[in-house]
Amino acid sequence: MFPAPPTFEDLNVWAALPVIILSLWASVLLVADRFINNKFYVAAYSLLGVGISLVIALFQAGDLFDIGESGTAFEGMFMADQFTYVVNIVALISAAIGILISYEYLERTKLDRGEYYILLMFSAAGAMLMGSSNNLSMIFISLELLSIPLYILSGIRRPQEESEESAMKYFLLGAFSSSFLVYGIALVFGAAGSLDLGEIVVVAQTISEQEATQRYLLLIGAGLITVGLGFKVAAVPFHMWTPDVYQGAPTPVTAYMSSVAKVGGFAAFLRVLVTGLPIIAEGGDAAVWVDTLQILAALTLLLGNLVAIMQYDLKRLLAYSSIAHAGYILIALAAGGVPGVGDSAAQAALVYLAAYAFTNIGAFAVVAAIEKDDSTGTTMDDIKGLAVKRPWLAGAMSVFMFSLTGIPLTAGFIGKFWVFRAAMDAGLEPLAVLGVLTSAISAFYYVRVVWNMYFETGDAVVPERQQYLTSGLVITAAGTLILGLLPFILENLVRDASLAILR
Amino acid sequence: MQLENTGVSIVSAVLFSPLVGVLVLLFWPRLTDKQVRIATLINTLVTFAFSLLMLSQFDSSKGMQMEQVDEWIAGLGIYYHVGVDGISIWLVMLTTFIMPIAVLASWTGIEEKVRLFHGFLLLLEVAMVGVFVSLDLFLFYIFWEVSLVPMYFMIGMWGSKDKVDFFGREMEARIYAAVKFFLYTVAGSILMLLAILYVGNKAETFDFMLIRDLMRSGQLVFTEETERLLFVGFFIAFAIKVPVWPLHSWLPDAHVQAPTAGSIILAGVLLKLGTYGLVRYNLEFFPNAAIDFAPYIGALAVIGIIYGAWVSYAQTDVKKLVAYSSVSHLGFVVLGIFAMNSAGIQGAVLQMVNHGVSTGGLFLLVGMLYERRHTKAINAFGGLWKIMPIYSGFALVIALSSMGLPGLNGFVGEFTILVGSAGSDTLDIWYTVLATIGIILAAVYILFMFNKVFMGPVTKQENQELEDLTWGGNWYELSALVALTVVIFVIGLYPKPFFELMDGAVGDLVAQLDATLQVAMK
Amino acid sequence: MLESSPVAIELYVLLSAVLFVMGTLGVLLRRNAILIFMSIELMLNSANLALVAFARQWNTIDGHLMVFFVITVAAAEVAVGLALIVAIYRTKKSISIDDLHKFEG
Amino acid sequence: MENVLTAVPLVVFIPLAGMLINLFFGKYFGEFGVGFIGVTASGLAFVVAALLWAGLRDNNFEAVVVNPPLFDGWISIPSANLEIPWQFRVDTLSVTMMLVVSGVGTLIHLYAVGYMHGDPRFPRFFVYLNLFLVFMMTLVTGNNILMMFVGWEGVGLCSYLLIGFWFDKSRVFPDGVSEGWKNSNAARKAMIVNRIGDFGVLLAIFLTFWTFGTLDFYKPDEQPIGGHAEEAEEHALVIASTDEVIAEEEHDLSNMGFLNQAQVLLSDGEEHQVKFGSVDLSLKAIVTLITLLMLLGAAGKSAQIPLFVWLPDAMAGPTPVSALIHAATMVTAGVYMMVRANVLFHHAEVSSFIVTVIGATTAIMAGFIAVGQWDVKKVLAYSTVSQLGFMVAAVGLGAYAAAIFHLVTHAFFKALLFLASGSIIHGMEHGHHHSHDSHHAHHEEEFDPQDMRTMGGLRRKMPITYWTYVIGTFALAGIFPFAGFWSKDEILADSFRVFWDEGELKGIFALMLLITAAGFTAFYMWRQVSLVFYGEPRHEAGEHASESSLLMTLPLMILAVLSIFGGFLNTPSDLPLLTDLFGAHKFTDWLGHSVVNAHAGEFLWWLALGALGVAVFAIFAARQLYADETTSTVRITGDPLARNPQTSQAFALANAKLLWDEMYFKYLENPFNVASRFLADRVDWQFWHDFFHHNIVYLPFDQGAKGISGNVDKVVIDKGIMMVFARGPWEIARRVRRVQTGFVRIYALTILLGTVLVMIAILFPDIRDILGI
Repeated sequence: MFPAPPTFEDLNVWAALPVIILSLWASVLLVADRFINNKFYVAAYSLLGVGISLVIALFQAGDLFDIGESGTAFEGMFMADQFTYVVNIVALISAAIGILISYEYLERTKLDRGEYYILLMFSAAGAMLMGSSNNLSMIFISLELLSIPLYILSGIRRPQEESEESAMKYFLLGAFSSSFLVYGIALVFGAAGSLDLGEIVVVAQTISEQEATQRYLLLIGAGLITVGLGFKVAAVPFHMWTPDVYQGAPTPVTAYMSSVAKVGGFAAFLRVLVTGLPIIAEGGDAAVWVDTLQILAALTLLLGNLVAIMQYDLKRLLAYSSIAHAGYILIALAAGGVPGVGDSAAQAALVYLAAYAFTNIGAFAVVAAIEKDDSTGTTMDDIKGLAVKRPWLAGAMSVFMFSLTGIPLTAGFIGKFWVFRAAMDAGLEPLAVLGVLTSAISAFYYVRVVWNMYFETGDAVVPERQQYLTSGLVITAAGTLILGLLPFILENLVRDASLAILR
Repeated sequence: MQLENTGVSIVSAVLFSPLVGVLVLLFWPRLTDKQVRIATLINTLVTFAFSLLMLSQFDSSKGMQMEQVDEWIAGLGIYYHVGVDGISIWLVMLTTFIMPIAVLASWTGIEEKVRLFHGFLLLLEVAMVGVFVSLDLFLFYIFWEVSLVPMYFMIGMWGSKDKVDFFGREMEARIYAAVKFFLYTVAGSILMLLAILYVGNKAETFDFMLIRDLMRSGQLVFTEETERLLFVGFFIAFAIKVPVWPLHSWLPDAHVQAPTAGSIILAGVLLKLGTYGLVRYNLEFFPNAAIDFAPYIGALAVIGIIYGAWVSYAQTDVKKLVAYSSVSHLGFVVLGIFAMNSAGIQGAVLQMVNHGVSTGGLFLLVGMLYERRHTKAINAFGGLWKIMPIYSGFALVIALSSMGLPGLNGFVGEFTILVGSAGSDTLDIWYTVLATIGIILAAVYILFMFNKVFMGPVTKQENQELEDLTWGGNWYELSALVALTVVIFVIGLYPKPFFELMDGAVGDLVAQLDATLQVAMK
Repeated sequence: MLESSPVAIELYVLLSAVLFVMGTLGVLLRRNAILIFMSIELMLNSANLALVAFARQWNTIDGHLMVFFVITVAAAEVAVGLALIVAIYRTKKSISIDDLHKFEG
Repeated sequence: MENVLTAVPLVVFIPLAGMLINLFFGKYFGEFGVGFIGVTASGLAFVVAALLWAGLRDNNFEAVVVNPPLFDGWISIPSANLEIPWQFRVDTLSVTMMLVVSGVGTLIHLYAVGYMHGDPRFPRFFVYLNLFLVFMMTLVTGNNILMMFVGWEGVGLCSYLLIGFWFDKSRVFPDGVSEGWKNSNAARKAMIVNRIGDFGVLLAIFLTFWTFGTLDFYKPDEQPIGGHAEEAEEHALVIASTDEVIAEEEHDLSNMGFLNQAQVLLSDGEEHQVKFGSVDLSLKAIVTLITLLMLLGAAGKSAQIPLFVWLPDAMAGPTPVSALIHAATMVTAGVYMMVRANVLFHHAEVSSFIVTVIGATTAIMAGFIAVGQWDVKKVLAYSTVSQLGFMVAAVGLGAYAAAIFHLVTHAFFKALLFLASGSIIHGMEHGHHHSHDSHHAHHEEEFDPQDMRTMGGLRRKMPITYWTYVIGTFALAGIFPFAGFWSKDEILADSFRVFWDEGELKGIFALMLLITAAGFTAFYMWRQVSLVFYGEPRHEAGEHASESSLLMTLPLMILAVLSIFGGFLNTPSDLPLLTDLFGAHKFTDWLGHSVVNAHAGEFLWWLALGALGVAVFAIFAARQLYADETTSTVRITGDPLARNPQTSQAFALANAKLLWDEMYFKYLENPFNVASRFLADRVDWQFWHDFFHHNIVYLPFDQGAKGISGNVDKVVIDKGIMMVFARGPWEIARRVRRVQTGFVRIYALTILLGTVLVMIAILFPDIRDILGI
């Protein structure tokens, strides 16, 4: 009844090497942490582990490892293609920068515990796995692997009320939404009889109008999965947790979370919807969920950008901004349901995610740099006159703000360009127009940040320069500019990323 | 379609030579303010020298030339593609010429954060030259947007110290102006981004030359409706930048609040990005829509000519007066462009240069006065000619050039534009008649300003001690004015080479437009 | 009669749906964090029920496997959740989620 | 001799060199050096002009077009067929103008050296004067209408600069305006009014270009068609016949200047249709339009109704300027232009009629106003306007040669009169200073050296000035045999001819008005002579006045000689003795080589005698009214005309200049200013800038954002702009929150609602069609 035990070659372990190394490294460190008193070394070892993993991921992405034609591992559970590699790279870079910007912050707020880094690594592994899942059960497990450490990290600053509260909210709502996801998975399983995306897609594409029950199961399942993943990526109307959690969590955690949760969430989103569930609508040739996602994208764009305008706290502002940016990636996702556009949409989403990861972590890192030890000092007033006190910090922040606005020569522009292009390709012009309009609106609040830093004078005290955080900032700022100046780097990277079944 | 990579072109040297200065200013450990100024001046002069070299190599018998192509984002058909033709070369020359003047204009005016300011100046130069030389829509858009950022900072950080009453709340006027400038221009350019994306997707490349070939060969055709929408997408972005009446509301704020160098560059070059775009993209890509819209845009231009002149006459602030005069002058340029014949377009291109020189000069003059007197109110002056004869002499020449006195540069441009519009197939003769009234009005407001400031007896005690220009005392001001004046005379008396160089490019464009027009008229 | 005829798959799914809705309502109506958490467990288990039922229908082990994972993950969540509840109780002396409203806007 | 003719650019470049030298080095030279350079530059230009005259004669009077060195073109757009070169034209008309400009100019330069003595900006004055010569020469030598326009505007600029030369005078007039501002505003007024005229010239240029495809008067290698040097010798009226001759020949229009094209096309008797752009008119209509627009330009430059108002104000400039620019040369540019375009005017009957009416009306109106003036220069200014009206009317009557002839003689005697009046003013000022020095405290009142009421009795103090002034007066009044007699008579004779021979109404209209104007001329001139020179001095200044230096009186004497004999340039035929002595129609024949429609008028002895009678009568009337005893009391009692109840109203009207300025202010300037302020403050700023862009664009955006975000951050609200409006949504949000009990559950509820939304969207894709989105 069971086939012969698989060989190493069958398992194709090499393809999953980065995530395996990362998880193992984290597990070892979990134990070793007990014996390391100076938590600096835990941070350093974590960074090393992430670094090793990243190097391997880069080699894989550059086609330097021969990993076989099929590109699957672990008997089809694990998808090892260019998409996976790019997600790996982005997640790992986020993790590395997350570690860099955390150390001093944790130190000065008396939070320097070893498990912080370990949890961070585990959640990165979760995000990586989400990008490579080829099976709904994998999606669920990796999602939880991503989320649970993040719940803990948000509350790591106990007994501070804000931190605890944000962790609690995040946890309860996260669990609530994963139950939607699980139920959706169950229904899809009920309709397709398999959890493997490759088998689901066959059903999804061949299902006819007559098989009403199955069809409805599939549709409702897809809808519930959308809800579950929509929560993770903070799509409106599943976004309510975002501002509270982002504001309450320690800033480096927010920085890391804002990036890695989106990377993982959208990677899974793309895998599930574009690869697994391109259900064709009646009488059309695009997937049914295109319209649904269009609605979500439109809501997300509008709400995120409009509400962000009125924010006074920078963390909260960036939280709404991250909601808004989810909207732009949702545009790409929606475009992914249109035949022939799936691949370019996925590429656009990847480019956007990469650009966003650098920019957003950088922006939060600046906030972390100016935050005081009692976790105040992150308001608009506190950055007034920053250009005089800390010119380089202000300069970096301006770069991030311009990138988030989508001004050319920054990564943000490249991401938006790709996304709008995909939308145009897919015939979603109204959505592209909305995206462009809302990015003009976004200029309002991003520019206000720059304005406060450069044009206003303020007397807020800014913490001392922090060495590792600065290096993290340099990397993110450089990344933002380099990706903006030399977009072909990204283009080369994502060119072979291919997900689409609809051609 | 693919383009072959080429070697490095002199155009790239012009484009990126200010970047050297940016890097130096960023990373050189210790520089005094004076060294910063000198380094920037040298850098801009070197750039100007490069552009002169480029001019000397220009072959008026060829169209687009000195092109450089490098593959950039191959998957999307995006290239690093730069080059110049008879239209863009003059605007590049204008930019590289205005920049040293802007540096000289801020020689003593800028005393805070000198290094940053000059860094922004040089960055702005890269962006502006980039807009003129880029032959790829993607590249163009990048430079277009980048040009915003330094100007935003220049206005916001080094702008005037005025306060405005902003609906009950006191506010720094420069900040309001900076933000307004930024938002208006961004709002315009996003529509253009959509249009660019659409065209690029349709053509499967973003390269200007390839798209142009596709369109001319009929391989890329838009429906009437689409073409109009795309035209509007591009037009609004450009119109805000120009600014075409009634989108000019940001201009008085930005001009008045900007530091002198900022005003010079804004008036001198930045506004031309819009008019250049109209010629390069709107006319080239969407001739049918352009013909359809020409009467309406021409009407806006004419209204702008008269309205701008009329409104500037009532101003009490010298700088605001000059700012509104730009609305009027740029109205002529737009009128010339949408006359859609050779005379109109060549006049428009030359007038872009002229306006850059003369209005840039006026802002320079106002800036000098402001530095000496710390006011821009017209009433604060009077009789300066007696106190500062040399300064006033230059002011006279530049004011007359702005007024369009024959023999000076402004006239050549305005005349050619009006000749074009008078015989235009797209614009009625009445447009020309009304626009010519604008020439009368130009005399009215310019002479009003000149009389109030420079003539009459000296009544204010503060004005008695104002310092005139001398080589020993303020060589930087004098040399900037001399340079401007020389150009004013050269273009005014001998514009032939200017027209000669652009004749090929414009002739080519007009031939296309004429063909479209012939079809449209049938 | 009823006893001997096979139970239709629809009934399992119906039951699981009812349970899922009840869990959802629990989350919406209860204030006590632990009870909310229990409601979430109910939702997860309703999904488990559906999974098992479908696995049986399709005669594959995928569904069963998934159930195991769901149970495991739920356990992990319980660990984290309880820890958080305890921590909150220590600072606030309350586990009513309506007391969590430090943020606004 | 052709190589002499190629020297024509020198007439521009020599004054230019003089101007540049004085501009850059004038401050090192001192008055003598500056004056020397200025006068020399002008004098050399005259020499060149004289050489050109000789050269042209040797060249059989054939026009030559010369390209300047260095500038091988100006505006040149091959793809638009727009080719406008810098080219100098030497023909009889341009050489005439050059001679007048540089000849009179040199004398005035010389005079100015004396007049401007001691002025702190002495060098600059000569810079401006030389610059004026540069532009005036460009105007008259340009071979295309645009180059003429360069000079046209350039002289306007110099006029502006020179009127406002004393912009800094701080003397305050009784109406509270300082003299400096008056001068500056007069300068501005001149420039702006001229610009209104330029509007016409520019439009005429555009029409010309699109109609004829070129702006060249004539191409370099062609001669005017219809030039009838031979016919002119027969003193016959041959215009009608030349048309037929022209029509018979074959012409290549594409290689012709626009004047020849017009000549050919308009003479062939066929209808030609002109089509360009949106214009579709007959050639006749276009030519009428062009000429009317030219008339508008000429009205500006040559001070005709309705644009003459700047010229009286322009007297604010130093007197040599008034003489050179505002009497002898610049103001005649309009007449020059119309004569240059005589081909067009000749074929545009409607325009010619309007030109005649405008010219004649201007002549009489200005003559009337001059009667009521007190300012010695204002009288002369209105006199100039009046005489320019004569010239313009002559153009309208087709008497182009007569117009230019009058232009030349007028240049002589009007320059003379102005310079003499300058001498008077100089003398008065000198006397004022003299008396001022002796008694200090007495002179609180401001002294106006130009007010004729303060003069009187200067005949003995300034004999040379007196005698030259009287000569000038006779010349202007048209007393035989002074210059004005001949030139004015030719115009009058022509108007009669037009009426009698051609039966045109404009002829008799012009004749009536012009004769009356001539009467006015004689009257106000003698009134002036009486007030200034006769009687007793009415002011201490007059008592202390003394004759000006030789530097100033020498030009007066030379000009007086020219005013006496200038008329013999164009002696009519068939006169006893004079014709034998001076030849017949010399000037008309000479001019006929370039002005194709020039023709010699008949000498009507009865008309000449009549006009002379009118002039003499007017002089005697003035002599009677302003007798010595009256003159001596005029300062206290006012003008005799004002005292006489029959004429007092007319005098008041003349004194008030017929209220032209006031009307312009009320109906044009003031509305313009008010509208301007309204546009700028209300429309552009308050409505468009503040209201629209703030309230309509910015605030709703702001409010919308606030409404969505529900509870706006307190800090922002407190600082915020629209507290009141933002409170509303905030309160609602708070109330909503009070009903709900907890946030987390709201969040969960939202998620549930979102799920429902997603379900609806995914299960019922048709819903979009139903909702219509």
